[in-house]
Amino acid sequence: MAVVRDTTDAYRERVHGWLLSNRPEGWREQLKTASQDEVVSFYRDWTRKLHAAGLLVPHWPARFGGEDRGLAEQVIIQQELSRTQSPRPRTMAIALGHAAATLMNHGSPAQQRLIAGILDGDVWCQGFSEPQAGSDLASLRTSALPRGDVYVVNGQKTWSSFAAHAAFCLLLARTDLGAPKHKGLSFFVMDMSLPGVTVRPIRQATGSSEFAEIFLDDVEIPVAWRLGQEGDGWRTAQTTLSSERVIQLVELVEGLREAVCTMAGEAQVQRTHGGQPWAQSERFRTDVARIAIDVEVLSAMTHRAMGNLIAGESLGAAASTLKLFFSELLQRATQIAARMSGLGGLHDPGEPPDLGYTSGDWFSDHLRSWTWTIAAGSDEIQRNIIGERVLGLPREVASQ
Amino acid sequence: MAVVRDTTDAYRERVHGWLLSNRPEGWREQLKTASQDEVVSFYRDWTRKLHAAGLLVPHWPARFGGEDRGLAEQVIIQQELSRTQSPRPRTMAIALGHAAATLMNHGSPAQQRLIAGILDGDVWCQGFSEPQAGSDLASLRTSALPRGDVYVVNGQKTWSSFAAHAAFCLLLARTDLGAPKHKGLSFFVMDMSLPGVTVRPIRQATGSSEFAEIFLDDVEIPVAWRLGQEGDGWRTAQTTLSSERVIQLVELVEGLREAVCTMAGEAQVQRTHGGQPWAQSERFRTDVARIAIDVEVLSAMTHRAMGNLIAGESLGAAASTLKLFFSELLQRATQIAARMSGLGGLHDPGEPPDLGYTSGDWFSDHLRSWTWTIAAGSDEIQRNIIGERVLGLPREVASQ
Amino acid sequence: MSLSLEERRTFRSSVDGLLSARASIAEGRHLASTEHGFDDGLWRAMAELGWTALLLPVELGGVGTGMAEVRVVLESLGERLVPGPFMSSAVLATGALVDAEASADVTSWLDRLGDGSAIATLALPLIPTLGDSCLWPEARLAPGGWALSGSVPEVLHADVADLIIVFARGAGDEDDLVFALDRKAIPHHMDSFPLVDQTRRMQTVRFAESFVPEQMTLARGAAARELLRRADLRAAFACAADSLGGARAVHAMAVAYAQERVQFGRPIGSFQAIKHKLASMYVDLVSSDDAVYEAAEQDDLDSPGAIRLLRSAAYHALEAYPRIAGDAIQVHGGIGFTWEHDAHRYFKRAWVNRALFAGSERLRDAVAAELFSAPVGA
Amino acid sequence: MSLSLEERRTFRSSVDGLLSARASIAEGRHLASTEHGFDDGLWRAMAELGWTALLLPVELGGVGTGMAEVRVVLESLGERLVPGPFMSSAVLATGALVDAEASADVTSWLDRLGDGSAIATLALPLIPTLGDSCLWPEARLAPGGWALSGSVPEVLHADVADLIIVFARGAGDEDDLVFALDRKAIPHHMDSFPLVDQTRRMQTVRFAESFVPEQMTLARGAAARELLRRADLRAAFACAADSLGGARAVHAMAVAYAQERVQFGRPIGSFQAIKHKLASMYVDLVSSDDAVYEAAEQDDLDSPGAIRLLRSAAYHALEAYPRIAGDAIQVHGGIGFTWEHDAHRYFKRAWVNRALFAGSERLRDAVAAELFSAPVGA
Repeated sequence: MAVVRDTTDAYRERVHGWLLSNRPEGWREQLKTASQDEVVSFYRDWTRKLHAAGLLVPHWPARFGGEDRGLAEQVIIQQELSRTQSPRPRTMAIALGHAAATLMNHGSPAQQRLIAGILDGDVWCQGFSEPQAGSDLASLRTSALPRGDVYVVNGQKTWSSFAAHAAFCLLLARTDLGAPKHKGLSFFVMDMSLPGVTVRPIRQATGSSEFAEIFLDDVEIPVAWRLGQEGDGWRTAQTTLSSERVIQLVELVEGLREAVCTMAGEAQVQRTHGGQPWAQSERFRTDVARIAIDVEVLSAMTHRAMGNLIAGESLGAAASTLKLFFSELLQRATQIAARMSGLGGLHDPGEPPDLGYTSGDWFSDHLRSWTWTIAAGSDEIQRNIIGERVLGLPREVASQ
Repeated sequence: MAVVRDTTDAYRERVHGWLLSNRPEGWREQLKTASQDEVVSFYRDWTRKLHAAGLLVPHWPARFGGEDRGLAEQVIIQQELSRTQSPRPRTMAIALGHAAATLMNHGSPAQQRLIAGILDGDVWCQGFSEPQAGSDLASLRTSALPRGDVYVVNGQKTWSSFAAHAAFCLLLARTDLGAPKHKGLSFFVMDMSLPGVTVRPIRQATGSSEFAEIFLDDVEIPVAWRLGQEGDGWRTAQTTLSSERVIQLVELVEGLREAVCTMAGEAQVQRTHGGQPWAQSERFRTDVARIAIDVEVLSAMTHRAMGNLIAGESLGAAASTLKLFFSELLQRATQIAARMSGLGGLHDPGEPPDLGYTSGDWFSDHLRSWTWTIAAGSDEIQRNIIGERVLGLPREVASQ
Repeated sequence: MSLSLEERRTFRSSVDGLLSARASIAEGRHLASTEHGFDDGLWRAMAELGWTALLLPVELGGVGTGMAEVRVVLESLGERLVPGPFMSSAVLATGALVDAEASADVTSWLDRLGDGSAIATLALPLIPTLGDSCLWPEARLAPGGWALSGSVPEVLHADVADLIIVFARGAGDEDDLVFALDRKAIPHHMDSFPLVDQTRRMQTVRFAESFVPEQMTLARGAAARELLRRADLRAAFACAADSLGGARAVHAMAVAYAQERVQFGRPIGSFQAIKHKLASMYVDLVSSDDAVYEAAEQDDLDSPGAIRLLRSAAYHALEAYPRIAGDAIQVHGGIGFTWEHDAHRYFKRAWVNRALFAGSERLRDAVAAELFSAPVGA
Repeated sequence: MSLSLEERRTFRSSVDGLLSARASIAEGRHLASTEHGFDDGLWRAMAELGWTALLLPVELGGVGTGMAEVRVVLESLGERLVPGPFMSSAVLATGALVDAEASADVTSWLDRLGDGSAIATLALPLIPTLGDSCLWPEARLAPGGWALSGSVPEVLHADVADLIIVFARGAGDEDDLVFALDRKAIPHHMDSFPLVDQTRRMQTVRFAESFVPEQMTLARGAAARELLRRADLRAAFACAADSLGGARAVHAMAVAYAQERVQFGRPIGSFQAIKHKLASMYVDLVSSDDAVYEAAEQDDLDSPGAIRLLRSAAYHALEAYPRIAGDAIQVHGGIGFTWEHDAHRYFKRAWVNRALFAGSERLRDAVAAELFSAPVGA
C-alpha cells in the first residue's frame, strides 16, 4: 500500500504537464464521426506518442521497453489521463494488458519479440468465446491438431474485440479431443494474416461493430507459437488474466469518476418534465451522490487490490468481486444518466464508433453496459465463482 | 368481474354505517398493551359481533351460517373495515379461511359441525411446518399410524400461528412411512385438548410470540377426524389453500393502503436530519408514491384474481405471483416508513402483541415482513413454482 | 358500448389473425429503411376491420367501444413491434377530437380518421401545465383566426399526418388553446428526429406566423386544459398497453431461449439464477398485465380512483418493460446483444415508450402530489 | 504514529484474544438484563491493554495510534455484538477532547479516559448545523461560566459517563459552544431510551439553568463548529467500522448455515438462489471492508478527497449491514426469525448504527451537496 501512496507528487506533475501540452485537442468530437479504421489509427498514433514520452508502460521491465517502475505510476498515469481528459488507447487494451503479460510470463524469447510491436501500436485480440461456449467456456470446440511442426486449427471464435484490426490473436483451442473440458486446451499466438483466418464483424445492439467473429479453416499455426505446454492452455490463459482485469479497472474507475462530473454538469441544463433543471431534483441529486459514493468505494477496492498485486499477493476472488461491483455500478450510473436525457437522449446514433463505456451518449453507454454483465464471465458465473471458491458452498450436483 | 363491480352501493353503505356505529373506539391503543389472551378474547368478541350483524361471512352458503352472497361482498367488507379503521379478527384467519373452506369442501357432516364453533370464535391453527421440513414441506416426518379406530400421532410441528389459543389444528402427518415424499401424507382435524398435545410459544425476532411449536406425543386422533382419503392429505390440504390466500390478500392490500396514508401523514411531522418534515423531501414523496402505485397494482391483481375465483376459474400461479409481489412490497414499504422514523422508531417495544403487518410500529413491521418472505413457501420456492409450473422451465437435476 | 366476453374473444382473435399474417417482427425490421417506416397496406387492412374507428362513437359512424378494445390492439402491436400511426392517430388524436365539442369541420375529419383515409397525430406539451414552456407555440389573434408561431417538438408520425392537434399558448391576455391543424393548409416546417427505436417516427414541427382559421379551434381556456388532461392520461395508457405487449413478447423469447440453450450440459433455464430471473420478470409482467387490464376495464379518465389506478398501471407497465427487456438480454447472453437479434429492438421501444409524452416520472409525481396534498390522516 | 505491519498483526491478535476469551455473543445477550448493560471487567481489561488510549497522543501518555487501530477494535466489537462505551468514550469523546485546544482541566480528564478509570460520551446535535434546532440546549452567560438549559436527546451510555461533551447554542448574540460537562457536578435529569438493539444504551439528558464553569468550555464559534465537523465524521467512521464487523459475522453465520442445512436432499447452499444471494452479500461486505480500510489508512478528517472517501465508505458500510443482516435472516429461514437466534440482534444493531448521529442520509446528502455546488464541468 505504502508504495502507491508514497509515490512522489513530482511524477504526477510531470505526467500532468506532459498531457496538458500533448493531448490531441477535440479528439472526442473528432472520433464520434470517424470510421473504425480512423479510430484504430488514431489510437495507434497516440500509443506511440505516449510510449515515446515514457507514459505508456513505465511499470514494465526495462528489457521489454518499460522503466522498471511500479504499478503505482501506472495508476497515476490513468488518473491523469482522466483528469486531463486525454484519450486512453482503447483498441490497445488486450495488447498492452493480457497479451503483453502473457508473453512476459509464458512466452519464448522469439514470442517475446512481439512485445516491441505492441509498443509500436499492434492491435491484439482474444480468441476465447465460441457460439456454443459462452458461460461454459471450458467446453470450447475449436480444434488445433498437431501435424508435423504445425497445429491445424479449425473452428469458430466469437465476441473478439477489434479482431478486424488485430495483428495477432491469443487463441485458446483444443489439442486433445479426448481430454475432458479444460484439460485438453492449449494456448497460442496466432498471426491474423495466416491463410484460413476470416474475420466477420458483429454488429451489436448499440449499432457499433467493435466485436467480430473469427472463422478458422485449416489454419496452420507453427508449434513454436504455442504459449506454454500443450494441454496447459487454460491455466496459461488464466494466470495473468485477473491481474490484467484489475489494472484495466483502474482506467474504468477514472472514467466513471469523470462520468459523475459530466452528469452533475448536464443536470444544470437538462430539464425534467416539470421544467426545472434536474440538478434541482433532490431525487436525482441523491441518486448521483450514490453513484459518486460507489465510485469512491470501487476506487478503494481497486486501490487495495493493486496494493496486494504490488505486494505480490494473489488476487483470489477480488477479480470477480470487482467485476460484479463495477458492472452493476456502470449499469446503474448509465441508466440514471440516460433517464435524465429523456427522449432527446434516445436519438439514433447510427453506427457510431465505440468510444468506451462512459462516452456520454448515455443510452448507448447503458446498453453497452450489458457487455460487462454478460462477457468475460457473466454476473451469474462470477457469483458461482464467489459462492463456490470463496465461500466454499457446495457445487451444484449436476456440475460435479 | 361484472359481479364485483355491479354490487350495489347500498350494501357498501350499510356496512360502512354499521361499522361507524359499532367499531370499538380506541381498540388499537388498547391492544398495544394487552396480553395475548386479551387480544385473542378481544378478536373473539369482535368476530361474534360481526357475525351477528351478518358482516363476517356473508359469502358462505346459508347452511354453514352465511348468506349465499358473493365474494364481492366480502371484498366490500374488507375495504370498509379498512376505511373505518375497524379491527379485523387476525387470530381467526385460519379458522375463517383455510379451516372453514377445507371443512366445507372435504369435511364429513360431523366435521362440518365444527363450522358453527368457528362462527362463535374458535381459533384454529395449522400444523404444517416441521423443524426439518421448512421449504421442503413434502419431507414431513410427523407420523400418524393407524391403530384400531385411531391414528397414533408422534412428532413435532412448528411455526403454527396462535396454536397456544387454538381449539383445533389442521394437521398434516405421514400415514404411510414407506411412500415417497408427499404421497404418504394424510390430513386431519386435531382437537388441541387431546392428551399428548403440548404447545410451546416461539418468541420471534420482533419480541412477539404469535407462533408456537406443537409437540405430539402418542396423540390419538379418531379415524373419523381424518379429512379426505388416507394418503391424499397433501392434495386435500392444498385444494383451498391458494384461494384462501388470495382472499386474505384483499385484507392485506387494504392494510397497505391505510399504511400509505399513515406514512404520508406522519411525514408532515417527522423530521429529516436536515430538520425539514419528510413530506418536503422529494425523494421521500416519490418513494411513497411508488409504494402507493404498487398498492394500486396489487389491488388490481387481487381484484382480477378474485374475479377469476368468482367465475370459478382456477388460480394457477396467481397465488405465487401475488405472494411474491405482496411480500416484496410489504418489505419495501415498511422499510421506507421505518427509515423515516429514525432512531425514534427504533424504540424497544418489549414483547408486543402482534397487531398485523402494518401496525404502525414500522421497524417491527419491517422485521415481521420476513415472515412473508420466508413462511408458507419462501420467495425462493415461489420463484421455483413460477419457473417450473408456469414457464415450463426444466426442474433442477437433483430434484427430479 | 361494452363488448360481451364472446365478442371480445372474437375481436382478439381477429386482431391476432391479421397481425400474425401481415406483421411479423422481421417485417418491421425491413420497414425501418422505408420512407415513412410503416406498411400502408397493413394500415388499410386495420382500418377495414374497424380498428381505426374503435374510439369513434356509434352516432358518428364508429365502433364506439372503449379502452379495453384499444388495449387489445395496442398490446398486439407492441408484441410484434409493429410500426405505424395507430397509437397517435386512432387513439390519441381521435380520442382528443371526440373529447372536444366538435364543430362540423372536425366531424368530417373524424369520418376520415375512422375509415383510415386520413391520419392524425397529437402533440402533447412536454411540460404538462400549459403556459410554462417557451418551447410551446404561441397563438396571436388574427383576422378570422390565429397566427401560430413556435415549434412543437417530438410529434409522433407528423410526416404522414393529415391533421395535427396542437396545444398552444395564447399571446398576451389570450387563454390557452387547442387547434386541429390541416397540415396541407397550414404553412410549417418539419425536421425528423430519428430515434433509437426504429419502429417509431417522430418530427419537430415549426410554425412562423402560420394562419389557422377559427373553425379549427377545438377548445379554449378551461376546456383546453381539460382536453389536455384527458389526452395526457390516454397517452400514458396507450404507451403502457404497447409496453405490456412488448414485455410479454420479449419475456416469452427469453423463456424459450432458456429452455433450448444448453451450457454445462443442461438447459440454462434449469439453473435457478436464470429460472428465478425469469420468474421475477414474470411477476413484473403479470402485475403490469393485471393493472393495465383493470384500468382498461374501468375506462374512466375522470374519477379520482380511476385516475390513480390508470396512472399506477401506466407507470408500472412503462417501468417494467425496460427492466424485462434488459433482463431478457442478460438471459440471452452474447446473442441477445447482436443487432440481428430482436432483444435490443424491444429494449429500445421500451425506453422510448417510457420517455414519450414527458416521461413516466410525470405519473409518479402526480400520485405523489395527490398523496401529499391530502389532509393529514385522511 | 503508525504501526508497522508486524505490530498491527500483533495488535489484531491481542484484540481477538481478549474478545474471544471474554466477550462471546451469548454473554452479550445475558448482559442486556443488567443495570448498565455491559461487562465492567471486560472494560477494565480493554483499558489495561491500552485500547482506551489509542487516540490519545503519546505526549499525553497515550498510545497515539490512529483510526486504523481503532477500526480493528470497533470491527471486533461489532463482530461479537459486544456492548459497552468503547465507541462513545474511547473514540468519539476522546477524539473530540484531543481535537480541542485543551485546558489543564481537560487534560486531567484525558488521563482518566486513557486509563479507563473514567468514561465519557459525546452528544452530537441531531441536526448537524448548530443553531437550527430548538431541541438543542442553550447556554446563557452567567457569572464565572454558563447556565445551560434544554435537552440533549439520544446520548450513548450517558448513564455511565463521568464526562459528557455537549454542543450548545449561545443565547442572544453569543456564539456556538462546546462544553465538557462533569456529570457529577452539573445538575441534570436523565431518561433512558430503550433501543431495539439491546447491546446499546442511550439516554436523553436535560438541563435546567445548570451552571457550567468557564474552564469546561472546549471551544467557541468557528472552533466549536470545526470540532463538530470532525466529531461528526469520526462518528460516521466509528459506526461504519462496527457495521463492517457485524456484517462480516452475520454473513459468516449465513454461509455456515447454508453449508449444513439440508432441504430437498441437498445443502441449501448448493442452490443458486442461496449461493448467489450469499455471493451478492459477500460483494457488499468486501466492498465495505475495502472502503472502510482505505478510509482508516488515510486517517484524515480534513482534506476534501479523504472526506469524500470517508463519507462514501461510511455510507456504504452503514447501508450494507442492514441489507446483509436481512438477507441472512432470509437464508436462515424460520430459525433465523426466532428470538433465540442471533440474526435479529445483528439486524437491530445494523439499523441502530445507521440511524445514530442523525443517520446515514446525512453522508449521502453531503456528497450530493458537494457534487452539485461544484461549477459546471468541474
